Amino acid sequence: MKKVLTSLEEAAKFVKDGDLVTTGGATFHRAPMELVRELVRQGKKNLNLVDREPALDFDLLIGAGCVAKIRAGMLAFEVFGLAPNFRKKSEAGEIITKEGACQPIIAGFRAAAMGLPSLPVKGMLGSDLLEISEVIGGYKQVEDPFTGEKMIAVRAIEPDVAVIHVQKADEYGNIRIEGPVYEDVIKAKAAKVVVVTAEELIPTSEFRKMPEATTLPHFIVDAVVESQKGAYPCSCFNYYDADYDHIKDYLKAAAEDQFKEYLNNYVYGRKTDE
Amino acid sequence: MKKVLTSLEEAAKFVKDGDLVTTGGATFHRAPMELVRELVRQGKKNLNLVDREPALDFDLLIGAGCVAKIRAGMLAFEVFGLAPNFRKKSEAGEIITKEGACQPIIAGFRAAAMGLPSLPVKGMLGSDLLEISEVIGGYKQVEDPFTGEKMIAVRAIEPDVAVIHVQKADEYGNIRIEGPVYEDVIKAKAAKVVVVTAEELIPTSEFRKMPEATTLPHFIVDAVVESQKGAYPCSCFNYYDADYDHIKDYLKAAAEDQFKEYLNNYVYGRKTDE
Amino acid sequence: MNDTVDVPGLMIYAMASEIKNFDTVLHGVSSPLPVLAMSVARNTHAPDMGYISGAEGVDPVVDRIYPSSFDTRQNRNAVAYFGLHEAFDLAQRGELDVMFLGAAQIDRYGNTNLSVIGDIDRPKIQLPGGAASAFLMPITPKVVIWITRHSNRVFVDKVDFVTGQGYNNRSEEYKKNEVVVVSNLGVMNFKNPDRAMQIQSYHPGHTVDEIKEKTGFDVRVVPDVAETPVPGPEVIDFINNIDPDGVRWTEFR
Amino acid sequence: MNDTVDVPGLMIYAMASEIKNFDTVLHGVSSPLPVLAMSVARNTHAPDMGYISGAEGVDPVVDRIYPSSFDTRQNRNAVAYFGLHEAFDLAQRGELDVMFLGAAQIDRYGNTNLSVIGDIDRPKIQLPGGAASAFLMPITPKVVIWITRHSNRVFVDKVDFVTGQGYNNRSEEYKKNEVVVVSNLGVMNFKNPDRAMQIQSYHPGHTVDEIKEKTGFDVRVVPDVAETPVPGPEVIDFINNIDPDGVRWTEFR
Repeated sequence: MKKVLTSLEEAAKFVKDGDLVTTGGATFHRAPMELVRELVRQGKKNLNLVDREPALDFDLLIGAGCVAKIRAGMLAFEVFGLAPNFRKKSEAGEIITKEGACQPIIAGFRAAAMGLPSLPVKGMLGSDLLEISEVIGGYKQVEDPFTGEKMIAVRAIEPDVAVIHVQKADEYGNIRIEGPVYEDVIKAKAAKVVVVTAEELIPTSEFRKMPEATTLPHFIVDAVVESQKGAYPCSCFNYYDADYDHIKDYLKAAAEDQFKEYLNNYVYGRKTDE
Repeated sequence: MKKVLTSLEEAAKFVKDGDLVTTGGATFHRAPMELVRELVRQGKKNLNLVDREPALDFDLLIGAGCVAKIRAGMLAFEVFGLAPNFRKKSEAGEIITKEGACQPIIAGFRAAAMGLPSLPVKGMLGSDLLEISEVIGGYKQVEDPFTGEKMIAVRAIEPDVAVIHVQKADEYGNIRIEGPVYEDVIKAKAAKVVVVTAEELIPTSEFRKMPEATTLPHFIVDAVVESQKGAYPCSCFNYYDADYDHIKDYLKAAAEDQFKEYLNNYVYGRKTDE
Repeated sequence: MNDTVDVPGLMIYAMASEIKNFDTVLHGVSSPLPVLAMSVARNTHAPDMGYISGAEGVDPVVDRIYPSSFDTRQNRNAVAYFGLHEAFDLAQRGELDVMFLGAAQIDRYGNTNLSVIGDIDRPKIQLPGGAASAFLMPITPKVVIWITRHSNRVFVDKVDFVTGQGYNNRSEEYKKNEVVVVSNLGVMNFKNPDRAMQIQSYHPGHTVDEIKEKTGFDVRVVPDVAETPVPGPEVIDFINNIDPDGVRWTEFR
Repeated sequence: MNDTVDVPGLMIYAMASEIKNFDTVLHGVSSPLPVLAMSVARNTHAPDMGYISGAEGVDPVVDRIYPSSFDTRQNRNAVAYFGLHEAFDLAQRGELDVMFLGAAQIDRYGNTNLSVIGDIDRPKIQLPGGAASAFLMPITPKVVIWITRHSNRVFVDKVDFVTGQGYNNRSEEYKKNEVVVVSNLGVMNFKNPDRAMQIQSYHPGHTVDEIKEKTGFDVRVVPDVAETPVPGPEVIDFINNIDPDGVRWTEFR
């Protein structure tokens, strides 16, 4: 079944207000930025975001007022410091922050990917993160049925939509990720709907030439759209590096109360640094 | 650390009498046959074998008297029918057969690979396989701590040794499997010791040229030895196909009480069909 | 009986008919008939199906089958690899639509035995084992059981051992999932409130009475029972082309 | 103080010294010092270590570091990719030997806070989050905490929030695992029966008294406390070569 769409507009419509959404990539690498910008342009509301270590993608959605809740292992801008909109809105109580930890978030995605209601993880015991489990949701102390070992069961995290940017896709939804994969395969399998933006659409015959390079087969994917520089200013391995100068400009705009101008320039106005 | 060995003899010594052993591949494909033959030559005893769908490798070890117990989802010779030595010794009560099912065996390996004491699976309920759990070991009915869903927890299966035949390896234990991987990655991560036989030893520089093709990094692997045609008469993708005629000869030898002759010819005598 | 259509051809066509377009379908080990049925389906009414080979290739061009259903030559031109553990995850998510399973014995509620004839602790006949049956039987939306030797030693009143769970051994949730049995004599389903086996169609050259006689329990008959549809010559040609060695006949010997 | 060795160089060398040859080591996000420490170790005393980059490359040739510790250019010439979920599985199996973690606050038992200053429900300062801390702190054989601003606002009597578990918040089993703190003033460990923080060494140009003064609790001192070993010029050259932009200084500003 052909799943290729002709526009980002269509692709972004798979995300509904209030949805639980996760994004591919990690920090400044292979985040689906162009689709994130389209979500902002479409004025999505009350999104519930979850990821292991997001950065710009989540902070932009938060800054643009699209987000109600966030759950992440860490949300920061690497050595550049705290995520500005996340920090601002979290401290102002305008978004609900449910801090997780990387492994439970991965385990929650994995449980959903495996079709299990939950999955236990080690570690975690003794952290105050467990004491705020009413806020976090989805943690319970359990004992292994065989060994009695105390562990934390993490409830499955099944996103309504996973949005993933990849290097190559065909019109049926077969996709190829080059370089690090992060949790993208797990997220795609966990999510109800998988929306893929791709640097390049390539013929299916190219997939048939090297099936070992295929990251996900078509039956996992729901929609595909071409999006050149779709991760910009994040990196896309084999295509372009992260634009750290742009990221610094973003931080400056957020710090100097010029975030609306940033949005006008780079999101609504679709200006690029190129 | 260089992990390359100069002989199969050394590699086979990683397997001790009484060990819980699993082998890579599935049915007639990429089974580590040459190392299996070496285990027979070294007269291993009381091995405890576990795998999802083994075939010739397990049946040969059983026929040669190396095996005390076996746990498999299915042990047969594809369209050629039942596994002759397995059937004979099982019906004679000379080996203990602990029939599992593919998914619980995979789940047991996965639990060990993930460092978890057990992992739940769906299905299974209502099968008599659960009623022989005293024999099988390692099943317990559990309820999910969040949803209450009844599932079967499978105890982790941590083999003492996983023996895996691959296409390419370097002297440090980086390995590349071409084509289907089966549960080989899971088994290797689950096992205490991983012994790899490889069609070819290639320089590490070749791995560095295409890290995306590396199946397992060196820190998972304990020993590597070159073994050309190491899967024969099973197939090794990109190198050779299964020799179904040889497999039929094996069946004939077992059926006509000429199995000792087969062992003399093809195992002790190292005769090949080539 | 149509001269040009042999029993494997009839069974393969009936099995292929159970696949709908867009279904995601898996076959397992020792499965020449399922491999051929999946290939027929994909080349006829289900071009958009997700074809997951037991040999791990996705949507391969199967131009030849071999004595092993895991033969990697059956992965030729696959678009991807997809491991069995990944396919099983799909099944646990309810997203594996159709699976083909075998049986050495089957009863009126669809319980299957692939484990032992006689006692499990000291088997009279050690069977090969159930493979995926105990896992996939209850949870898969549609399971197609193929049986090449329909007799009252196979279709029994009570299986010696329940490997795969029939409807009387399932939770309510899983009773809604479908089981279809395709034998060398006809096609049986369980689409009635009791979830008891009933004859849906008899193959050309066979009759309802013959099937009843060769079934070791009181098998029901659907009111509109009919002859099993016969594949056209193009389907038979297709099968002959990819199985010139007659691997599909092995299970009938 | 040795003129040629700056504080990042000292810290990197001290962190590298915590890695033994054959160790399997992982770094996470926002980790220029750990990336440099791992590279130093591999190029000096630990050539056989398993180097798992947060960017997923195994044993890459790190010829340059970047503002993001996940920058894929840091995977150059890797022998393999190894995902974080795979590295975490290793950790659950007890086979990840060393991990580097940060902290905004730390107390005498090694509890770390990366979550909030103030109240969790209405934070005064929303911190970035603990990432892998709560998971890896207890179960990893050795955790190295690096802190670039040693003061009594960071080394506190009681952390506002326990993100990573100190010894008083661990089961007996995990109390045997080691925590080492490398700050801009010295190196601290917990190798005493109480598992309480003690000064192991002070960096050149600093003193035990200074560290005590800048620590918000009664930090102990090991009897054989000494000056932190200083790296040779070849180590400093190595660091300068792969960090010409001075990314390592970012955390000190």
